[in-house]
Amino acid sequence: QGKPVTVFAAASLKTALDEVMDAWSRESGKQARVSYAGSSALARQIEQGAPADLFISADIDWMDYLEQHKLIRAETRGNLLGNSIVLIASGAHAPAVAITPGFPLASLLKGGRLAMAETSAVPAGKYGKAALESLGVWTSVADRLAQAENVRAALLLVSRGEAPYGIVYATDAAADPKVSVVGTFPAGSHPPILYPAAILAGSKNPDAAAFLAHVKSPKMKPVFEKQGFTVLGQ
Amino acid sequence: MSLSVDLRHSQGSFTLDARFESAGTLTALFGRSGSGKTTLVNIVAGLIRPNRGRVVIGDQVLVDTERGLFLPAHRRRVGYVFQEGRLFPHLTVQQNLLYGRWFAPRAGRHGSLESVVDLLGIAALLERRPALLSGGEKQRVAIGRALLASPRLLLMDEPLAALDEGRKAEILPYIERLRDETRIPILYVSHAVGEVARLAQTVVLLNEGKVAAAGETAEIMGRLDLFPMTGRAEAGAVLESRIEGQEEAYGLTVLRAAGGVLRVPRIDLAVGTPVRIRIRARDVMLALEKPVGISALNILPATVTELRSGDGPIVDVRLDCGGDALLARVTRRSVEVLGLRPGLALYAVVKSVAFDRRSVAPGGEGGGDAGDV
Amino acid sequence: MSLSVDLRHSQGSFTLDARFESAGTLTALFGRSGSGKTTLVNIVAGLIRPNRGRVVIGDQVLVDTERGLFLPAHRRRVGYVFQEGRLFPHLTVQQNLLYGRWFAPRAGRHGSLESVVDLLGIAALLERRPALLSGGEKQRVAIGRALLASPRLLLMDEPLAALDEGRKAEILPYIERLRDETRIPILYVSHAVGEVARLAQTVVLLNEGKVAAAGETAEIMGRLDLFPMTGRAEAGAVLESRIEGQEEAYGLTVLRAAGGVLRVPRIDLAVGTPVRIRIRARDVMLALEKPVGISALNILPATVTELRSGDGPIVDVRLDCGGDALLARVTRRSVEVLGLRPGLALYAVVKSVAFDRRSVAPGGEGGGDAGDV
Amino acid sequence: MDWLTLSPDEVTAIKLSLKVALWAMLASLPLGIAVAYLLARCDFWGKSLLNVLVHLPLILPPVVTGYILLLVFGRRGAVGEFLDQYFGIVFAFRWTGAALAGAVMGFPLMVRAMRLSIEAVDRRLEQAAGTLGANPAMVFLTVTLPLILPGVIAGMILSFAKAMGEFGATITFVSNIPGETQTLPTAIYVFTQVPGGDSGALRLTLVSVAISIAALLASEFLARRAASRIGLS
Amino acid sequence: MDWLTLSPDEVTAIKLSLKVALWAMLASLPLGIAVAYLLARCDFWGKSLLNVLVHLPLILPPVVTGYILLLVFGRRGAVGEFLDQYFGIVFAFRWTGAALAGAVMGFPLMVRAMRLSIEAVDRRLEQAAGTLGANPAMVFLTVTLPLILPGVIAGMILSFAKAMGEFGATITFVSNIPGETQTLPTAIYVFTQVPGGDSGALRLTLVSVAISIAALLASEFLARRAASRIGLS
Ligand SMILES: Nc1ncnc2c1ncn2[C@@H]1O[C@H](COP(=O)(O)OP(=O)(O)OP(=O)(O)O)[C@@H](O)[C@H]1O
Ligand SMILES: Nc1ncnc2c1ncn2[C@@H]1O[C@H](COP(=O)(O)OP(=O)(O)OP(=O)(O)O)[C@@H](O)[C@H]1O
Ligand SMILES: [Mg+2]
Ligand SMILES: [Mg+2]
Repeated sequence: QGKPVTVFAAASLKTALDEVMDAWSRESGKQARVSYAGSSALARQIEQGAPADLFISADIDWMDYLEQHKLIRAETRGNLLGNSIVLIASGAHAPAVAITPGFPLASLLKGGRLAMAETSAVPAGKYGKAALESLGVWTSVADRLAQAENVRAALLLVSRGEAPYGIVYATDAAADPKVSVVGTFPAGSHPPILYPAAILAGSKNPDAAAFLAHVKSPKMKPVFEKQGFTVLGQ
Repeated sequence: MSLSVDLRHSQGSFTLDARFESAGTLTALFGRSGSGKTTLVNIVAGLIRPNRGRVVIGDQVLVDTERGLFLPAHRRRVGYVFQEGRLFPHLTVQQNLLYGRWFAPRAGRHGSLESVVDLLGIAALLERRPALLSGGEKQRVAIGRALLASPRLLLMDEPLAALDEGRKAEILPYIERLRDETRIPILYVSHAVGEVARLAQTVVLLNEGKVAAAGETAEIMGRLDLFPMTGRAEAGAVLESRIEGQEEAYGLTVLRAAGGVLRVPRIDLAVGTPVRIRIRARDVMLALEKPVGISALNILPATVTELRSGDGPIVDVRLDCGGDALLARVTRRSVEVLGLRPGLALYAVVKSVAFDRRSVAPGGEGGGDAGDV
Repeated sequence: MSLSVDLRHSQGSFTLDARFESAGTLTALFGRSGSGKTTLVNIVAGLIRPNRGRVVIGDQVLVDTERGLFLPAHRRRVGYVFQEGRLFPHLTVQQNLLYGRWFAPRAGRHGSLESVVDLLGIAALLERRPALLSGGEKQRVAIGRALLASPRLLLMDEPLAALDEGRKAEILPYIERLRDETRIPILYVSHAVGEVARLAQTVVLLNEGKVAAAGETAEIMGRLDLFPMTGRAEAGAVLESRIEGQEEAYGLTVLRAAGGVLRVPRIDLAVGTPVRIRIRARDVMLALEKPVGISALNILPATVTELRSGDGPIVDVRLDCGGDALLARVTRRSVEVLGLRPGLALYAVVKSVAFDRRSVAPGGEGGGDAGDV
Repeated sequence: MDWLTLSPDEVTAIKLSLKVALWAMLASLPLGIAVAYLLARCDFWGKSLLNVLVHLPLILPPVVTGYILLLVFGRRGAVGEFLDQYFGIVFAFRWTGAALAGAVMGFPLMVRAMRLSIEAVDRRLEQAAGTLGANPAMVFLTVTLPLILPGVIAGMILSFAKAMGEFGATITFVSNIPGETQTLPTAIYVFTQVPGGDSGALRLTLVSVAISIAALLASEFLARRAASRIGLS
Repeated sequence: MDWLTLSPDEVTAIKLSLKVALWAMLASLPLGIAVAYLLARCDFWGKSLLNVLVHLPLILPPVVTGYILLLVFGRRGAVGEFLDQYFGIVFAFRWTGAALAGAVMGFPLMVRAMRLSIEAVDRRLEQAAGTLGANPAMVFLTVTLPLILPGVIAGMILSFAKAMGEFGATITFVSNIPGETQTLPTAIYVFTQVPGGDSGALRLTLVSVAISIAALLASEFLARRAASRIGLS
């Protein structure tokens, strides 16, 4: 039995990935361990020689950054999962909103704030901003934002009723009974939301590739889908 | 104003069990180190809550554990000169001095800053902080601070211990004036028998937490059996007298006591004023015949009433001097050579006289003065 | 061991400018409050670095600013009894007492814990912490701590001020023994003239930071011009004498001084031992004729050499008593009545005698003892 | 040195940070002194509870503290709703909320410093003040407070510094609204989350450090003065 | 009460947190005392710099502190490489690194508490010890140290509590590797990042609070004993 495979993964993947990992251990008898943190922190640690074998990012940018610095094995890189962003409203039974170009988001807010993850740094925020821009409503709500540290915090703001509306991942919205999804942003309104994965250049663990293959295997598809992700075929 | 104390208080293995009354305005607490003087004073000040007992000053009850009464320290208006200074380190000397003023009612203030500062010789220190003062300077500031608080009761725990004779000689008369003029009751702790005998109307002698004796200064200081506690060297008797006249030319005042006439350094008081004088046993010589051509001014006829020898060569002799008691200290050799025995008539030759104006009526009618020849 | 001090040090507006030598083993620092005594002792202890000057004890230079020499405090091996106690609050009394032991070399230890504890009467306090001690108890522990550090130099800043007469009377002989037996040099600050006169070989009189006088105790205490500083009440003269014999029956010892024979309470010393005695001016009476039938044991023929009146009714009289100087204090009235003038032959009647064994040779040959009748 | 130029948004964040930190420090001061006094001097039922409560922000991850703040002081929070309705005080998405977060996070530090100082005060001096007629409140104001000044100053600078650096609880509680709740640390955080944001993070970090150095030096100066007044040095 | 059951990973995280916090506290203690002493007592060139340095972890957002630690003590970092090569000490992605992060974050708190205590020591007692023959080192050990014990204990508990709660710097510096660097706070953080993680976060928070309460009570007990020995109470 070799050393466990060390995976650096975005924190939002925890529930699904824990299950995937358990399955792998059961099947192969090998160990894996996951360090969950923000994609940025993980990328920087990899840059500083972290003993990781596999990186699953919630953000294309950080994976690109590592690739530029030749810290991943480019040939192993692939997009693992997809996600979508949704507009949520406070309360379980909020009326649906048609998300179309120029939809009246500002007036829906009624003086309240739109909760989002940080729009220049956190992926979910960046996607949300892009979507709003392409729909032409960004300028009307730009000064009505409550930008949170991460999607979960944004969700919390809506869930607690601090903000009437928010933009979060579909995966997060599904699990909270105190919010209702009132609309999904059309896939074309923002760059595709992707979770890329790659084996790291410094990895010496022969099991890393096997683990990555396991993650990608069709058997694991339902595990991710249960959490609301779209599993991207190769 | 009278002070009445009836207390029982334990701390660690020490128990204070004190009961006394004092009608005098200055009550001296006297006793060996560790006998409970500071503890008693702290209880009167309100810093220690006694296990049980009662303290009454005048008509004000300070503590009465039975009735669950305990007046907090800040409402007792005592001026407490602590044994260890306790100056406020963050305030200047002047601010320390005036601290009590902030809280004292305007009426009832006595003593101005200037007069107290002058008396204590601390004018040059006013802007300094306590950390930069010498030991005696600190003690003087502490005395000033208590005086300027315009207290209704003054508690002084060895206030003069750190001071030189010269300074003491300046401050003692002030305390006497305070006692007589303002009639503030004073509870005064001191190891110096001289100070106690001079200042106190009432002496309370503490011994291992218990009152060994309490009463008029004259009586306590004259009791031969208390010498082990009051200290032999300063033992003496106190006589009542009246001012008979002044000998301006010599700077002397003539006093009449029951036993005869005494000459002492000038006392600035009217003829007829009652004065209390203390005569130390060690200052009294005995002569079988009336000596002549001798420098001692005071020669009183007397009769031996009691002889009491301690260990060593010394014998204390109690004399009857016109009805008053007088003490003399002589050697065993002299007792034998002179044939001293109770009933023998002889002369007491008194070299030095310490005196102290006897307060006669409440309200007082003029400054007292004191001296020691 | 000799102590040589030559210092200049300024703090705030105060300047200490002291220069003196002392050959005696006990040097008393005497002076009014704020005259710089503690400052001087602190410099000797190494707690203050003087602006400039030199302190030498025996052959060891403690400070020499010119040569840039400064021995740090912990290498001076002084035992310092501070004016304000400074006990370690986190240690028990016993731990406080033994603190200096940890650092003292085994050789050169003097005084056992038991003997010091006994002397100071603090056996019951050993397990307590200083916060629970009375003022005098603290001071006693501080004395014990300094003694048990087996110092090569003892600095005592008013060590007995907080103590009662009884306790003082027990500790004073111990200090005398220390001085004579161990021959540790002692620098002793005190306001009590009695203490100083009894203990000190050398007196240094400080006044506003300057040495007003320094020299043999006898000389300083006898100088009439220094009375304003040494304090009048305790002024007196010191005579040299030898033990002539013992009167066992009376518990007296007979001394021979230049001026005649004196009887004092028993001194446990061999016949022939030199003894120094101090006779206070206030204890001396003058008589034109030799008195008879009188309790005073000591009557010495003398001649008046100088009269000096202060303010008030008092005149200090300097006598020649077989070559030695003697002081007497009388009233102006007596001067006139007796016709006192320089040259007059008369008798000095001495009631009390304070004495003190004169150390003759280094190494000492027995315990001194002291008394006061 | 182009990267050293501050954008207008950043200038706003700096000013806001200063305001937030100052208010956090000042507003928590009276309560801090009171709590420190209670913990140092009094024995009462629930003292341990109070002690734990005070230390909680130190023990908990800041995100959790922010979450709890949101639950309690948010618009829908028990206390938040009450304060809004009766006093018109709103914390949610306001700079006041950022100040509250800073104050809460700095509170254990402030209280501890002041408590240590109070415990070191010689109570015999307070007794002396009492005998001179000062009631307990006056004793506190005229004796205790001046004597604990070094500790108070230490508590203040700790609280200020913490509020200047606080980020997790703040962003969780009041999010990150430029001009309202975007403080320096949140701005720095944002820079650290994007590739290539290092120079921006460094720039703002330098500003933050410069401000804190100034505050630190000022506090040292004040503490030194206070200490010399007490005669400690 | 199913949600209260701890998973094996969580038990590991708890044990690790305890180990990390204890080591953070103990290892920084000697340096903390030394720095506190320097700051309280000595005047030297660069004192202000040292002071700022000590306070830096308080001022900077933890993420920045963590990043700096990563740059300095990481495998590729200047100091990290040196320590690895010559002493075989590795911080990067080890529990030792988590302890280092905790120690650094708690250092300003520890130093401040001890410094306050040192400043309150009556130096005349130290002088007295000097005259009794104790050299400066012995004076410190036998007089100063016992007298500042309450401050030392306060500094220790602050450091411990901070290390127990530290998350930002830790996760940035040594990541969040189960069994190696996953401490309680990082585990809590991850729970807050996923849907349905609240009960897990609450569970671990309760554990964290319980541990810190125990530590706090122990420290109070010790401080009380120390204070009563000094005669302060
Ligand atoms: N640190 C200081 N800074 C400035 N002045 C000081 C300092 N310490 C003492 N003084 C002053 O120096 C003078 C001498 O002080 P010192 O303590 O030596 O007096 P002292 O002779 O011991 O008096 P006492 O008998 O009252 O103890 C005093 O006037 C005092 O006010
Ligand atoms: N807090 C305390 N706890 C226990 N015992 C104490 C406490 N304070 C004082 N004592 C003891 O009580 C006794 C009386 O102390 P107190 O201070 O009243 O004595 P004192 O008469 O003032 O003595 P001194 O003349 O030495 O100041 C002493 O034996 C002392 O050791
Ligand atoms: Mg006392
Ligand atoms: Mg002095």
